Amino acid sequence: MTTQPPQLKKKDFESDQQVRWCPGCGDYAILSSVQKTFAELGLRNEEVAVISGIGCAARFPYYVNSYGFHTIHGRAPALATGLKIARPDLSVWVVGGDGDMLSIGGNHLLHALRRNIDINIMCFDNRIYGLTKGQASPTSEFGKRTATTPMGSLDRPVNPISVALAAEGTFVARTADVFAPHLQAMLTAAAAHKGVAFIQILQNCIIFNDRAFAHVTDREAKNERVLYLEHGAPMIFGKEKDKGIRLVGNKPEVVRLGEDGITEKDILVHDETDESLAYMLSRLDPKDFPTPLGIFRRAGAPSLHEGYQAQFEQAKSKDGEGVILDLIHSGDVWDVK
Amino acid sequence: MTTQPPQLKKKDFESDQQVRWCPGCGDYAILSSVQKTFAELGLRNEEVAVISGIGCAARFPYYVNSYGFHTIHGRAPALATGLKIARPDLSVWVVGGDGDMLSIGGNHLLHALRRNIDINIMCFDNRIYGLTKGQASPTSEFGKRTATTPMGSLDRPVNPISVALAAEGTFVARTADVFAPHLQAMLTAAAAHKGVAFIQILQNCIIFNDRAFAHVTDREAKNERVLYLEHGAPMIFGKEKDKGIRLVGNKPEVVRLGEDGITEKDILVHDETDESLAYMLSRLDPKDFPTPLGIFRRAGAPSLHEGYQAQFEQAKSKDGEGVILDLIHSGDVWDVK
Amino acid sequence: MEVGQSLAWGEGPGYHERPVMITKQLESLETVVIRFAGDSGDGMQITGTQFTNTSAVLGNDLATFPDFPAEIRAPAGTLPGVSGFQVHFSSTDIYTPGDDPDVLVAMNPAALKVNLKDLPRNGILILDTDAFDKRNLKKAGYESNPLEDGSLEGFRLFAIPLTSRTERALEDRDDLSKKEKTRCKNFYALGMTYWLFNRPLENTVTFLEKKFKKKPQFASANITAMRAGYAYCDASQEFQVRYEVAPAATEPGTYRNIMGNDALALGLVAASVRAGVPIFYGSYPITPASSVLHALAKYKNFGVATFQAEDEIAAVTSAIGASFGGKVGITGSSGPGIALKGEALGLATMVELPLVVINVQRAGPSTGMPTKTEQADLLQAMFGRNGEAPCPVLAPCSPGDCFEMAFEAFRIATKYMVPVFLLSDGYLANGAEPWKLPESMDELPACAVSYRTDPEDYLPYMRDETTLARPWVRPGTPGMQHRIGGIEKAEGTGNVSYDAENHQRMTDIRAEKVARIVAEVPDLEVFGPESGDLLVLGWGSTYGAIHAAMKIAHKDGKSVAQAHLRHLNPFPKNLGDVMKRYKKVICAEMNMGQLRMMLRDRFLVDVIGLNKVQGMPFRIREILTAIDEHTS
Amino acid sequence: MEVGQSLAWGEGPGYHERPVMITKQLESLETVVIRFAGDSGDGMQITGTQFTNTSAVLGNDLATFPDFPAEIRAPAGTLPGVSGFQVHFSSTDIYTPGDDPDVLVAMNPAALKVNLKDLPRNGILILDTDAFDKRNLKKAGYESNPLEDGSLEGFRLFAIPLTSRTERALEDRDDLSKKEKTRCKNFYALGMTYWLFNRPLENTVTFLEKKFKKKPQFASANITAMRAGYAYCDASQEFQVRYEVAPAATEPGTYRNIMGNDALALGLVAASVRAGVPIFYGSYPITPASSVLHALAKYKNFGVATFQAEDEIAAVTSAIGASFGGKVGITGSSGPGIALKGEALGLATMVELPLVVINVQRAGPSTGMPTKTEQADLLQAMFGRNGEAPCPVLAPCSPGDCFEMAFEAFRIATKYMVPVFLLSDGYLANGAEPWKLPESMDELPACAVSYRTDPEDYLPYMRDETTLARPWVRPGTPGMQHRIGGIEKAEGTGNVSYDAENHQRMTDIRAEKVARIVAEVPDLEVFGPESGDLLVLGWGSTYGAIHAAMKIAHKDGKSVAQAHLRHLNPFPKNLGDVMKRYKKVICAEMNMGQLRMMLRDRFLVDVIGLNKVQGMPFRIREILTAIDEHTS
Ligand SMILES: Cc1ncc(C[n+]2csc(CCOP(=O)(O)OP(=O)(O)O)c2C)c(N)n1
Ligand SMILES: Cc1ncc(C[n+]2csc(CCOP(=O)(O)OP(=O)(O)O)c2C)c(N)n1
Ligand code: SF4
Ligand code: SF4
Ligand SMILES: [Mg+2]
Ligand SMILES: [Mg+2]
Repeated sequence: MTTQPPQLKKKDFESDQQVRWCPGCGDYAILSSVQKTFAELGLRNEEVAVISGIGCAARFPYYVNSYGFHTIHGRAPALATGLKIARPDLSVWVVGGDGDMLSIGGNHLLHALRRNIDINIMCFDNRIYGLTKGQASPTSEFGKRTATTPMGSLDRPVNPISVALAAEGTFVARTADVFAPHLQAMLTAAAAHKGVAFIQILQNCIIFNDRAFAHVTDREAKNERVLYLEHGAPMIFGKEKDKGIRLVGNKPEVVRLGEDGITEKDILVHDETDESLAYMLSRLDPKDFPTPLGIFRRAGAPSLHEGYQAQFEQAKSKDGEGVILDLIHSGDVWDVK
Repeated sequence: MTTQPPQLKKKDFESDQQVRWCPGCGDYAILSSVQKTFAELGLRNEEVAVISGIGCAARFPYYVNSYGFHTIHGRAPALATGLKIARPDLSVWVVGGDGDMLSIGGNHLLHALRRNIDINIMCFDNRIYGLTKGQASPTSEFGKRTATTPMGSLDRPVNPISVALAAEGTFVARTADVFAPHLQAMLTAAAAHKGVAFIQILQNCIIFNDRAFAHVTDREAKNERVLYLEHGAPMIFGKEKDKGIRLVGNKPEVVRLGEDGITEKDILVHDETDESLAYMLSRLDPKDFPTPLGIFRRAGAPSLHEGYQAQFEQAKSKDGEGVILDLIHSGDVWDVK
Repeated sequence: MEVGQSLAWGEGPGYHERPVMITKQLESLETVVIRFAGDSGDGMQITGTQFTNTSAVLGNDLATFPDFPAEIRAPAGTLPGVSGFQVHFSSTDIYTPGDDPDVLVAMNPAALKVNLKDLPRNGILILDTDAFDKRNLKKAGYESNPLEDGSLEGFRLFAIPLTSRTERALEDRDDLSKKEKTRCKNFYALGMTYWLFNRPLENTVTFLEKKFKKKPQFASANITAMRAGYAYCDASQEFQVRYEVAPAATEPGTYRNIMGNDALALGLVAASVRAGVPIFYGSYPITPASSVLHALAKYKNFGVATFQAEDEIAAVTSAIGASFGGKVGITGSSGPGIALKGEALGLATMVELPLVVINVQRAGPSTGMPTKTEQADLLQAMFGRNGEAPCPVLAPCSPGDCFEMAFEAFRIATKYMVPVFLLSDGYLANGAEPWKLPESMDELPACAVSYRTDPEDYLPYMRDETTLARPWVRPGTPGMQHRIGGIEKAEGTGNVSYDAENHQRMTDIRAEKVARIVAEVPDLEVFGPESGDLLVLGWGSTYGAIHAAMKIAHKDGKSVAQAHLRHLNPFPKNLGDVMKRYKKVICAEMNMGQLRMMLRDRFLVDVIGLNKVQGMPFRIREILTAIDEHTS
Repeated sequence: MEVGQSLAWGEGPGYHERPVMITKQLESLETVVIRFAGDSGDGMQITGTQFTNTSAVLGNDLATFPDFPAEIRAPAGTLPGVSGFQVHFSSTDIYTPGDDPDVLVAMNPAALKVNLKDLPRNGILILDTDAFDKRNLKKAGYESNPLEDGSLEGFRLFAIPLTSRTERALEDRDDLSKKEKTRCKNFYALGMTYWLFNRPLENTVTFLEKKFKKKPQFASANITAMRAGYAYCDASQEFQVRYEVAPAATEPGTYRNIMGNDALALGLVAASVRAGVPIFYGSYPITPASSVLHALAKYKNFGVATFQAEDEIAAVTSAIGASFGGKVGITGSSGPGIALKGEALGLATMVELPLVVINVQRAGPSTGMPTKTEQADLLQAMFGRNGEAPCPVLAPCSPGDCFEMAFEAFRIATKYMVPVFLLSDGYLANGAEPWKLPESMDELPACAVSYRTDPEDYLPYMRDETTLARPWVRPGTPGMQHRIGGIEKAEGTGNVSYDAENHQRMTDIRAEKVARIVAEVPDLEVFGPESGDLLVLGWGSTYGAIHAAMKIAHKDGKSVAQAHLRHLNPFPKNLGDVMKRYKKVICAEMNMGQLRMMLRDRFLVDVIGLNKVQGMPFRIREILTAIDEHTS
């Protein structure tokens, strides 16, 4: 990232294409945060590649002034992996919906994560299929009535954070469309992370699943029912910072600071490197617990494209830069005169 | 399962097809345990359906005297899901290798698990592609040299148990090819479980990855480096039952009973219903910890085919058994005389 | 019928001249095309459907064509946000939604911009002047206001402040917000068109009362708006002419206006009931196939199991699993999703289980234009698999025919133990036509399914002498355990076989099994002279346009006939003979010549292509131009 | 050459009569086919390869055909466990591994059972009598011992206790276990064949020393066994005749015996070096394509990135991603895996990026017979995608030609910005032939790739006037940001477009771009008379069999010519003309008539099919029979 040219502004990352989401769609807010973050990261338009699958969310690349690829349903992480291996110098961002990434594309997500390829994956989770007009998605609630489940969905939802953790994700975070500063903080952290970053972005689909995340984003909920994770900090939440998470044995519970002699010292401290803790946090049931936002896990691991570079260099230093005629002439050759 | 006809024997579950694995392959032992278990479960040949993908492991159905389907690479869980929805009365068993189920088929596995369809999935994990002659699989170790990774694999392996848990698996277990009684116990428990069962079976590929699980199955290892999980029992292991797992905060550590005043009471007790505990157990690094075998998680949840049956009945009781002419004649109809 | 009596085909010398609008007072018309266009949020689909249903009950023949944006809610007022619905209604048989509208209702400048090019001079144009403000004009890309710059001259313009009139009609309704009031403007417009074409309001009144059962204030508001629109025309000086379109002389019976995907779903259920075997529909949502899944999901009291799979591969393999279990597995998608199923369809071919594969085609390649129609997946259906894997291919030719062909696909799949392709398209899927309903089960073809239960002499790959089908054995049947799979099977036993001759034999058998279906394929019928200058061949949804063109050409005395294929593999056995009876053969398809390729290969006839990939059905005049060119 | 001088074609009146073995002392032969057969564990592939390499160095022309079981280690001694390797070596040009062996080495009863039917009466048969015990006989399904029941009469039988002789030769080797000793028996057998055909041992000695560098005891054991086998023949009374096959009069140059997949991998790397653009190979293992991945994985010092993807879809999409990034994305698989790539290939067509798609075909449909060859994926390559998505299709015709055609695929893909299909097959993949190596880079075609970097007047879908290719712009290039995708693109800008006419235009352009490649496709050459009774057309790996048959037919004075297509889309421009010059045209393919269909459609010529799906290449005599039937 060169710093000589003047730093770009958010509007420099706006493309000339008209944005075509439904009025009120959460995608607008995310777009704006992403554009702002790209500018603040000091990225140049040309070094950014935004790769998406298919869905409302996946229209994203058209609206960003960068290189972009609106691929096919579910395959963006795989395509982006090829791109990043080929072009380690690019800043690669992947966008897709919950259907795109967790239904048809679940496997590519899993493998992109385990490979720790240095791409940033944003999953816009609206718990519904938007573009195809309101079918159940893999994150839709059990029993939900949709176009395809008129008597209620029989599928139990997947938890994107749990799955990303189990897939060996080295950076796994959650945020929400309307929490611009938090969202931008997550994007910035993802960009800084060496290796794959997965961000679940809770996103409102105003048409087919309005208020799916009201329990997080409503004014009251935002203050009282969200747990902002911070590495090294105790898990305290609530507008008055009066509630916290405590471990009893290996089980979490919500406690009130000040009650029963509970003080900050009793409160569980977040550790981004503890994968089992991260998993436990991903399982907190919003009925009984606040919803954690922030970085569940962040850990170092060799990243895939670096491995490629290292092997290229090693091979070249061992066998020398390849000479094709020599290669062709290797093995059991003989001469006919 | 009718009990009138005489109970079948193991050999009744042997088909007339010649078994064609390499001599010494771990698949033989698994086959034998499965056949024995089927007999002991009192299953009839005709009520069993064995569904497989492609790979050495996936040749399994040919050798079992039951209904069988050797499908295509990676798709067995999806095909079995359709079969079980269509035929809840069958006992459906799915077989595949680590490549089949975690590489190309990872997504179908994920979705079969989250749907809790009542099928029993056996993943023969030999950490290699056997049938295609020795390429890296998703469970192959980082740095492993194989036909496709001559300088060492750059992919970080997935942990099948972690993934199965995160995919909401309601029965998740691990066993090994050569531990016949344990293997049979797992199969029996899987059969009894209402909902999806996932069993990772450590399996030796003598040709392309011999002794991949020596750290579990060797005589010494088997005694000292395996933790047999039992619900409600403390996690004690070792031939002398002198070692155990203790939690410090939320972190596990290996301790010696009797040393530093440690008694059985300090030892972590296994709880099959605790999903975070199960996850933590799945993460134990064999370098520092024993390898857990047994049931990591077992929990109740509505199973998919029961949901279907319930909705069929509900629809029929609400709208009456469907009458096709009435359905055709419903809506805005008009008569032309 | 007299072509001259219609608005669209009035008075002019022929199809290729734009017809002139009749301005004098005229009460009776034979056929009218009306297009409702507005913003996606303006409710044009519902307005069009209401007009359609009312006309249907009146006894008109009908065809409709909805055309909506790919976006759920494209930004209001923009060109991509325009949604349209065209209704063709008539007192005689019609076959298409009409080439161009006689009447255009445009609710905003964008709708005008997108649609005006199709309205013939002298056509009726109804506009909402309230929507022609600066902002909307700019969004639609108008430099000047068409209401003022004279560009609408020559049209029969009714420029009316629809929005404010609607608001006025509802001004005493305190229970509604301003926004809720203005949202009724589509029903105001509908009321106007009801007056214009002398339609009763009752049907829509009943519909609104039912739809808004839980919010009766919306029902009454829309009804009031509609009545106001009707009353306005009645009272206004502007509207001097009112048109009558008499009922069509339709075959007696009970009718229902039906869209292709709904008919398709019903056809599958009907076959399932007829055969006594429940269906399993494994699918993954995709435009324009999703509504088949939505429809089938409602038929749980018929034992229909619908499974929204994680992807198209799981959709088809789950269906194969269900077929293995003895249900009839069905899977449906559109082009890109079908591409994903290729490998599994090879498996279905190899294991010889019944399977129905529905492709509601859309414009390709790749994601293409998801909301636009095309017929370019025929060769994919024929060859989109590895190895020699022939499948029967069927194609319905109208929305109502989707019922019949879906039934047929089910029947062939179960009778021959084979995966069957059913090729519909976006135009059939969303287009609607009056469908004459079967009155009794006897009107439906026989469709008997039997499972083998006798272990005596049983072999998994033994064959029925006539059909070459292998026996269908349900797991659970004692003594008949067997194993199938995608590796080549030994004849008879079905064991794995790498034997050279066996592979050849099994390949031949699989081909022969499909070929034998020809015995049941009805001979191809021609519409028009038994021999002559020109044969126009088509398949699928082009039927209507070709048929309508044919009628006009026959009137013009052309020596041309139509033959339409509903069975694409195998072809009807007389196809070759039929083709030989004409000097020239044209194959009209919404692709670049796929059926044409199959015909040329098979019959070595120099079939001429009439091809179009524009996301839209043929216009009648395009067919007529081609007929003209190739006949004397 | 004299056909009569060969063992296989000796003395008899023609190809259809089985040749008679020459029993008298004979020193010189023109051409010999030897087949090594044994259990999978017996090392037959290595034995065959050694014989091949030694013969290559001697200067014989060569062709080989390995035939191994699908199982990794099928149970020892069983029929499915038999592994075979056939070498055809000659003092004149040869084109196939030979129809049938002149010499069969069978290491156990199963190998005898599987292969004996191919050995002509009077053929040389070498057996290991030690392996003919009761257990092995039973496993092979022999009721009686063929060594005793007279069923081997008529063959030139050498029944030798190979195992015990090998053991005896190594009896003083205390550093080896008994099992390790007996495992050397294949080299004992090799030694015998070396004596029989008068080959030097040095080559294999060097090979063994290199192979077992880390375990020299195995090297020396095998060498000892080989020498013992050689010496035994030399000494034994049984062996009276020894044959000479002189070097072929080959074009001067440096040669290497190469298998198709290795040549293919080298061709890709060579093109990459020539173009100065590294390749990215995204693939998922599958027989018989895996070895391309294995080979390329070794070329990291050429900057070749190989990516073992999680499945075939990720393989192709990752390759598309790499192409977007400015590398040349390549993906390879076999039929079932190619079926999975269809959707993504539509995407590649739409975004117009270079991509090479390799299909090493195997017998289908579905899983089919993974280790057997076939050519039945041609129409899948042409049409296995939704919508109109034409791609160029190339096919190499021999193992060495895989190099050239892989290079050509790379060149066309980058020059025209288009996905290109390269259709190899299992026979080419594993078969080997001496390949004359290029001596300098100038012998390779030019292959220049340039990225556009000038933002002036740049549009993502602007086009080169000649090729119609759009410019390739690497992300990272300032001022040229653009967005591509699978939705139809507006001409020029590449923006999303649902416009009717635009879709037609873009569809036409994509087709035209592929059609224009014809300008670079060399005219089809015929081997044989310029016109006449019969033309035999083929493509891909059938070349050798057709060519060999042609030579015989020409000798027989037949009016027949061969033309072989390496470009299947677009066809060479003179193809139609060539076909017209012959009274009849036969199309020989290892499928049920796929190229034939394309030819009939395109040229309306009644092309006759010579088709075979038996997992095996054509035999020369099958082609000859057909020629006979269709010529006078
Ligand atoms: C292969 C394929 N299958 C299905 C579709 C249809 N399709 C488009 S988007 C989509 C799902 C959209 O849901 P999601 O990914 O959650 O995105 P959202 O629209 O909610 O942002 C589907 C099923 C497709 N385009 N391609
Ligand atoms: C679509 C497809 N891709 C690839 C293959 C080739 N293939 C067969 S089995 C296999 C992997 C085998 O590994 P695993 O699943 O671990 O089973 P194992 O042989 O080790 O038991 C592969 C890649 C195939 N048959 N089909
Ligand atoms: S349908 Fe939902 S997700 Fe899609 S654009 Fe509209 S509001 Fe957003
Ligand atoms: S290759 Fe490995 S997994 Fe396959 S049969 Fe042989 S030993 Fe077993
Ligand atoms: Mg969504
Ligand atoms: Mg494996």
